[in-house]
Amino acid sequence: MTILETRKLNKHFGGLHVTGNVDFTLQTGEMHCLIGPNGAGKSTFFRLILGEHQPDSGQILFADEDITRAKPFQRIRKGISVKFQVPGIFKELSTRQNLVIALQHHVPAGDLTEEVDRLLEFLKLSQDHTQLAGNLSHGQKQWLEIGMAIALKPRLLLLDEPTAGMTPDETHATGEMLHRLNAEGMTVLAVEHDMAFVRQIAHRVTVLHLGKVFAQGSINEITADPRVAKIYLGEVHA
Amino acid sequence: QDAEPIKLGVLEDQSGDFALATIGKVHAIQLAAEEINAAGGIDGRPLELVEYDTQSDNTRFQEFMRRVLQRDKVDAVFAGFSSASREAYRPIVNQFDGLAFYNNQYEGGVCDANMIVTGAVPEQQFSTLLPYMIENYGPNVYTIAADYNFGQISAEWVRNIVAENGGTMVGEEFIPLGVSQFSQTIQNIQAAKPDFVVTLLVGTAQASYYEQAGAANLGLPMASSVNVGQGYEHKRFTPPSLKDMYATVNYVEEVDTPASKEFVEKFRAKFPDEPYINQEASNSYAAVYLYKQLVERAKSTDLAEIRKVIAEGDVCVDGPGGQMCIDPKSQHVSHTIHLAHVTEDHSVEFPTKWDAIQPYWLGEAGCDLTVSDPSEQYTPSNPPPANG
Amino acid sequence: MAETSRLRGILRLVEGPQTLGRGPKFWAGFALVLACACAYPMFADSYDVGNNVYFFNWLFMAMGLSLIWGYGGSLSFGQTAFFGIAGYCYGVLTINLGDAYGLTLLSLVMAVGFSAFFAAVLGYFLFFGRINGVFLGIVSLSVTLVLERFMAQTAGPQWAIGSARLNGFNGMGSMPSLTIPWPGGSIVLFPDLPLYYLTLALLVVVYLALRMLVNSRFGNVLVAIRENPQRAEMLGYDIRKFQLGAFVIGSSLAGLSGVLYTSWGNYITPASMGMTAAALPIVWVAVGGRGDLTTTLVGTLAVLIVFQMLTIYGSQYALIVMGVLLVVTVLVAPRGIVMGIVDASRRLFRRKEAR
Amino acid sequence: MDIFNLIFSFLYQFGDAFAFLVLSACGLAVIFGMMGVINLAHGEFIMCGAYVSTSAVHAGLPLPLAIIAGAVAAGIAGMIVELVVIRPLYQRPLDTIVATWGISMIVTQGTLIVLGPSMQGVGTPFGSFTMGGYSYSIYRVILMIAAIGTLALLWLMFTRTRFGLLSRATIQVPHVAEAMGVNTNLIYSLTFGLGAALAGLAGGLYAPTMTLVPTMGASFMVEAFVTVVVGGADIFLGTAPAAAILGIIKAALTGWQGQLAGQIGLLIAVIIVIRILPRGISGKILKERA
Amino acid sequence: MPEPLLQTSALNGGYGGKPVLQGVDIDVKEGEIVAIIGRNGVGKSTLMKTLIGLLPSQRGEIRVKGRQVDGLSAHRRARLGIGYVPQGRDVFPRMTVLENLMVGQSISGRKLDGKLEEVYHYFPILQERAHQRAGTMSGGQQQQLAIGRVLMGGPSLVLLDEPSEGIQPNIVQSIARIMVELNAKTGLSVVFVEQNIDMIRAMAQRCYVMDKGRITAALTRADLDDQDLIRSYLSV
Ligand SMILES: Nc1ncnc2c1ncn2[C@@H]1O[C@H](COP(=O)(O)OP(=O)(O)OP(=O)(O)O)[C@@H](O)[C@H]1O
Ligand SMILES: Nc1ncnc2c1ncn2[C@@H]1O[C@H](COP(=O)(O)OP(=O)(O)OP(=O)(O)O)[C@@H](O)[C@H]1O
Ligand SMILES: NC(N)=O
Ligand SMILES: [Mg+2]
Ligand SMILES: [Mg+2]
Repeated sequence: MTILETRKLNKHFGGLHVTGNVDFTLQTGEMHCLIGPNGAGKSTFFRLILGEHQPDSGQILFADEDITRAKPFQRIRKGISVKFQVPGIFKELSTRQNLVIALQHHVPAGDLTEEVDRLLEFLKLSQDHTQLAGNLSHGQKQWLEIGMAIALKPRLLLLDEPTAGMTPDETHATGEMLHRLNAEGMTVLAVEHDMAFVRQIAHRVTVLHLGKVFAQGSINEITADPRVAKIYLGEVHA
Repeated sequence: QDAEPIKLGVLEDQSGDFALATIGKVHAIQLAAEEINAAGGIDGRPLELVEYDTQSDNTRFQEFMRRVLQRDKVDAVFAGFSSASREAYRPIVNQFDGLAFYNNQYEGGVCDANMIVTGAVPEQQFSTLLPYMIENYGPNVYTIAADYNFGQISAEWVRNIVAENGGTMVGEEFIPLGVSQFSQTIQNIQAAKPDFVVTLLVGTAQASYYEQAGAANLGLPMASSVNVGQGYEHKRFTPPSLKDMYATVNYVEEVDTPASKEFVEKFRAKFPDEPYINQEASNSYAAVYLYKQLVERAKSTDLAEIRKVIAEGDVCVDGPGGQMCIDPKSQHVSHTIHLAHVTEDHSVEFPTKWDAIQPYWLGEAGCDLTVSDPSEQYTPSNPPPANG
Repeated sequence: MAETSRLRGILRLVEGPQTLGRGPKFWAGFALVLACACAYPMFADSYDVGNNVYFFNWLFMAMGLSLIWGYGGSLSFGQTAFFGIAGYCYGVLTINLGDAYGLTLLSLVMAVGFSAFFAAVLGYFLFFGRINGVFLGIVSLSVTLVLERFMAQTAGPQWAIGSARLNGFNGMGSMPSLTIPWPGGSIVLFPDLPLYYLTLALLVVVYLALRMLVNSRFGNVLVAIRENPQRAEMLGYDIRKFQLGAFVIGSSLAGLSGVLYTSWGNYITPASMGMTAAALPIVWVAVGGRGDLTTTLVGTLAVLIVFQMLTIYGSQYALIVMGVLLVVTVLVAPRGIVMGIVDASRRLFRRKEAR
Repeated sequence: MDIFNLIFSFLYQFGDAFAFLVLSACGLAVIFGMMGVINLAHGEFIMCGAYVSTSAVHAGLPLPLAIIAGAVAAGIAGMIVELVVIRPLYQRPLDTIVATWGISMIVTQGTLIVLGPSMQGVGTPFGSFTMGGYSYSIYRVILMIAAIGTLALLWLMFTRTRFGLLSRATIQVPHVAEAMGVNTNLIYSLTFGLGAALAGLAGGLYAPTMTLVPTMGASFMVEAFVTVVVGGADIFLGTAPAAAILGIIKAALTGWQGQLAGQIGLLIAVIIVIRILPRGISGKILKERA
Repeated sequence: MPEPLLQTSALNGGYGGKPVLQGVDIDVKEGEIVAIIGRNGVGKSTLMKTLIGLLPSQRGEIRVKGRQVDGLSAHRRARLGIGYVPQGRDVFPRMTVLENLMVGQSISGRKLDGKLEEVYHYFPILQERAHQRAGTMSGGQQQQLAIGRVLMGGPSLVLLDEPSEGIQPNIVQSIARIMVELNAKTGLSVVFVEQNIDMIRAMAQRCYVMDKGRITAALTRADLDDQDLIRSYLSV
């Protein structure tokens, strides 16, 4: 069963075609990574899925429902959530309050405090729970935003460079967490440049280049592809 | 002397937009009070002023009218420049049954037993001004007026009196308060080709009209009931932008009579930096003397007693501009109306004057405060109900 | 025992991360202040009582703006539009309906309702049109200035609704004050004792209700939108509805202020919607500390009182002193004057303790 | 009246409205549009320019020099205000509302106390010309030229000079600019001073045509804010077209239905334009171009 | 032994009342490339900001070329030849790519001939998009711009805060190469905060480990070849 499908998705800015006829399908329960050179259009693709940008043409289907014209918040309510590339948090609110706002959707008032504490613990932010989110370190902000995204208990989780700025250990921990969530039924689509992480989580990998699907396959197939090495990976991973 | 003082509340705008025309009113009241106290007060009681700066802000009038009446317990209040400020405080004066003097030229029509109005009103100014202008310059009239009560009601008076005198309105334009740019208006006037322009401009922004009309070489004579007498535009703008402006005033500092000269002398002695002594300063000054007479004759500051004196119909003082008498029906005041003509070099000459011009309209229209007190403001198009 | 837990339950509703002031100490202080406010008329003359009612009148608009701006992050520069609309509405209704049978109270409700309706229409236009930031400020300012300029030229007799003349710039007067029907003669609420208690009660109710609102889920979302509207939307909230909701509630409170003010002085004027009038609520709320209802309330009251005192005793220097006070407050008390004073006294207190 | 004169008169009225909008707005475009300081004392900088240039003429300076003196004086006043009051507030722009409101009160009332309720004007120079039965003020044509010249100069300054480059960088990300070796305090001060000087220039230019009173700045405020906001974030792409659009609307409505229609129409036009372009005119242009 | 280019002793710093750095001692010699590693939130960025002067040092001292710079504002320090690339890129969003580069160059006050070509050579995307507004560039493109921008000023020491973040692998490699090349060619010194082990190993000659606001270890080049050792310092 597919959870997400795009059909001939096009978006251009001025003369620049950022995505060109992208046909992409994501199976329910999959862990999928989207990789590709800087400026390939990965973040833009996410924004199209979320409704932050309107496509020039093409269609987006979520769980077989056409959501191309749906408002962003409607898409979220259908079960998509996102962690952006640049941390999007509520800077002047405490770390705790950030999570409360995400959690209050599903969690009854009585359990809210407890639930937030659990999530804080999980994100290793318990110590900083009263800290204003804007004063967290860069990595902590990333954690917080991931926490807000998973707090929504989405069916599809979009992560734009979730591990940027994390130590290898933390990256690994993030991967494990995603596996756990995946086991609970969450589909994950992540943009990453960290190949170790991609290897750790991805069932399948799609390479985007110049707005087009350039290659698709398992991580081993992709890293073995000399064309991908040339445009993207470089010598180390080739 | 330990006679209890008579307290006079003074609510005038000493800052903000209207300060230009009203600071002099406060000074005039201070001058009169000082004179009266030097001469032994009112019936032996000294006059004490309770002053507040109302900052050209209606809400301050509301706040301080309550304060002077309730807290300071003044015997009378001298208050207000703009008609809006008067309307803002009038309900409060009525509520506490106080006595307020409105010492300002205005659009007319206030029929309220708690108010005495010493300023000139349209019938006094236009019934004199317009026939003169039509006779001397021609019948085609263009009015530009501030787009609010004063301007609209005055324009209505102009319309009516022009018609009565065989003139024609070739244009009428209303300018929102605060407008300072007049290019289009100047062009409209040129298109209408009037013989003279009636300018009923209010506020400092609108006064910019004169400079701009002058710069565009409009070159038309002007007539006004409000300009020159209040905002001394002829002193503030460079000649000859106000050339051939005619204004009917009950006073300006240039009035060339012994009483006026004496007044100017006393005023300048006390306030040497006063930029100009305008009509409203003179009215405020005279109003203090009117009040003195009322209290002395009533032997009381009680409003009912004072109004009995007014009803006698002979309360008069000689103000700096001429005699002023209170009309019992409307509690407005008769005036000597001077025609001020601004010459090319912005000096003022007085081609003519009219004595004892009555504020007749309210009384004729049916306001009679000796009979009833509607506490309303009427206009020619919204007169008192026919049965009185 | 059950009592205290119920009490705690209520407290939980009005307390939370979105409001300063919590715990028994705060509420004890609150009760004390309220008691003082109730006892105040016994020690004050009727001028002071009426004057305080006048100050109270404005506080509703200030709290409403705190909700819209301080909590929701939408700077409305046009709250006076709703103030004016409700004031005129009250005037038109009561002049036509009269003051018998509690019709003035009905008029109050209808006038506030009308301003809420107008806010809903304008708010729909603004928020569903995705207008925000300075654009929102300028549009709302433009709306209030249009109303002002329009009302200013309604001097002519053609501008009347029923027997109520709008009366242009001079303003509309002679509407009756709020009147409570009472067996054996209705009570006319002149600016005196009964009006004082009524306004005070309204104030307490509105204050507590707003505290509940901002500490509810609605309030959480509202501050989230202020901090990062995109993120809030990406958490699945239709931010437009929340913004609209806050706008309508806050604007109705401006309307309530308008009605109370109109009834207080039997007068309403277009100048109440002009540029200066429009800027004042923003100044009060900002000086008080816009991010919190309590600081807004206390700060606004303080500014109103201090500025009136200055006008009374400061002669021509009043405006200068006011200006200096505003500048200094902003510079030394970034969180508003109330928190500035609280912080300063804490520091003083601590230093004394340390000695 | 023939069609040529009709067109000329409309162009003149449009130019007049355009010049007023541009000159009112330029200084605010820098201080508010660029720096994000909601400057409610904008009118007081204009008043400062008007008062100083008028005094300079009274003291014998020729008008053009006097106008420049007015601009310089306002610019210096602006730099002082920036140093003392605005500098701590860049990170909390909303608080500038209160601070500048306070400054405005201080300046207006201070001027009233020190200089009295009004100042004697200097008169409008250059006389008038006649065209198709109407006479027009020549000086107002000069105001139009000055408006266009100011726009051009500003554009050059911000796009072609090092100051412009560093100023924009500083305002966008101050801490990085600082770390790139930019003396950001100096840049802030100069930029604010420039904005104030432009306001002073407007004051100096309009001084000969207006009433000189302490509150005169108020009559520029609404037009200035409205123009800057309709223009949108990018002041160079925004201010000129905004002034042009609003100028046409205002001139047309004023000519057709009178001043009230012009005033209310201007405000309603603002509401409509912002509804259509929620990020202002330049927001629209930039989105198209990007 | 060349004099230390950059030296801190017992440096304390933080945000207002909140101390973060607790007596940091590092020294960097002319021509060195030094990495700083550590877990999230230990104070690496805080150290970088304190070095360039965006945060005041609360105690201790910082010397650049022997001169004490604690009292100097950031722009003064920058003019001593220190370049800084903040974490999270912070390009000037509403200026074009080229304008961003020009700001980087303006520090020197003079035209540095050939700099632009050099930067374009390293990061071709910047030339391609010279007139695009920087805020609309992709994340990785912005990071390249941020690095290119600092090179425009011809610094003798650059502080890089997680330069690899968000950059595609082959460009990460080339950035490391570029730095090494500049280091060899011009003697450019580099202090960089990094999590990417490949990049650390490709660039660094030495490495400091930070934890809870302190330097807890100093690793040599030889230590850096031991991946597991680095991992162990970065783990909890
Ligand atoms: N508003 C815009 N105007 C012009 N170009 C844009 C705009 N937004 C994005 N682009 C361009 O579109 C392309 C795709 O950007 P996008 O952010 O999707 O890349 P990405 O694949 O996420 O890259 P990265 O790995 O660096 O994050 C880039 O070349 C970018 O410069
Ligand atoms: N502006 C700030 N105000 C207050 N505290 C801050 C601020 N910025 C960061 N901190 C705190 O200082 C500590 C160190 O932060 P810093 O940004 O230096 O960490 P870091 O080592 O760079 O982490 P990362 O790898 O996540 O970027 C953290 O606990 C963080 O919460
Ligand atoms: N009374 C006036 N002129 O408003
Ligand atoms: Mg991206
Ligand atoms: Mg960091």
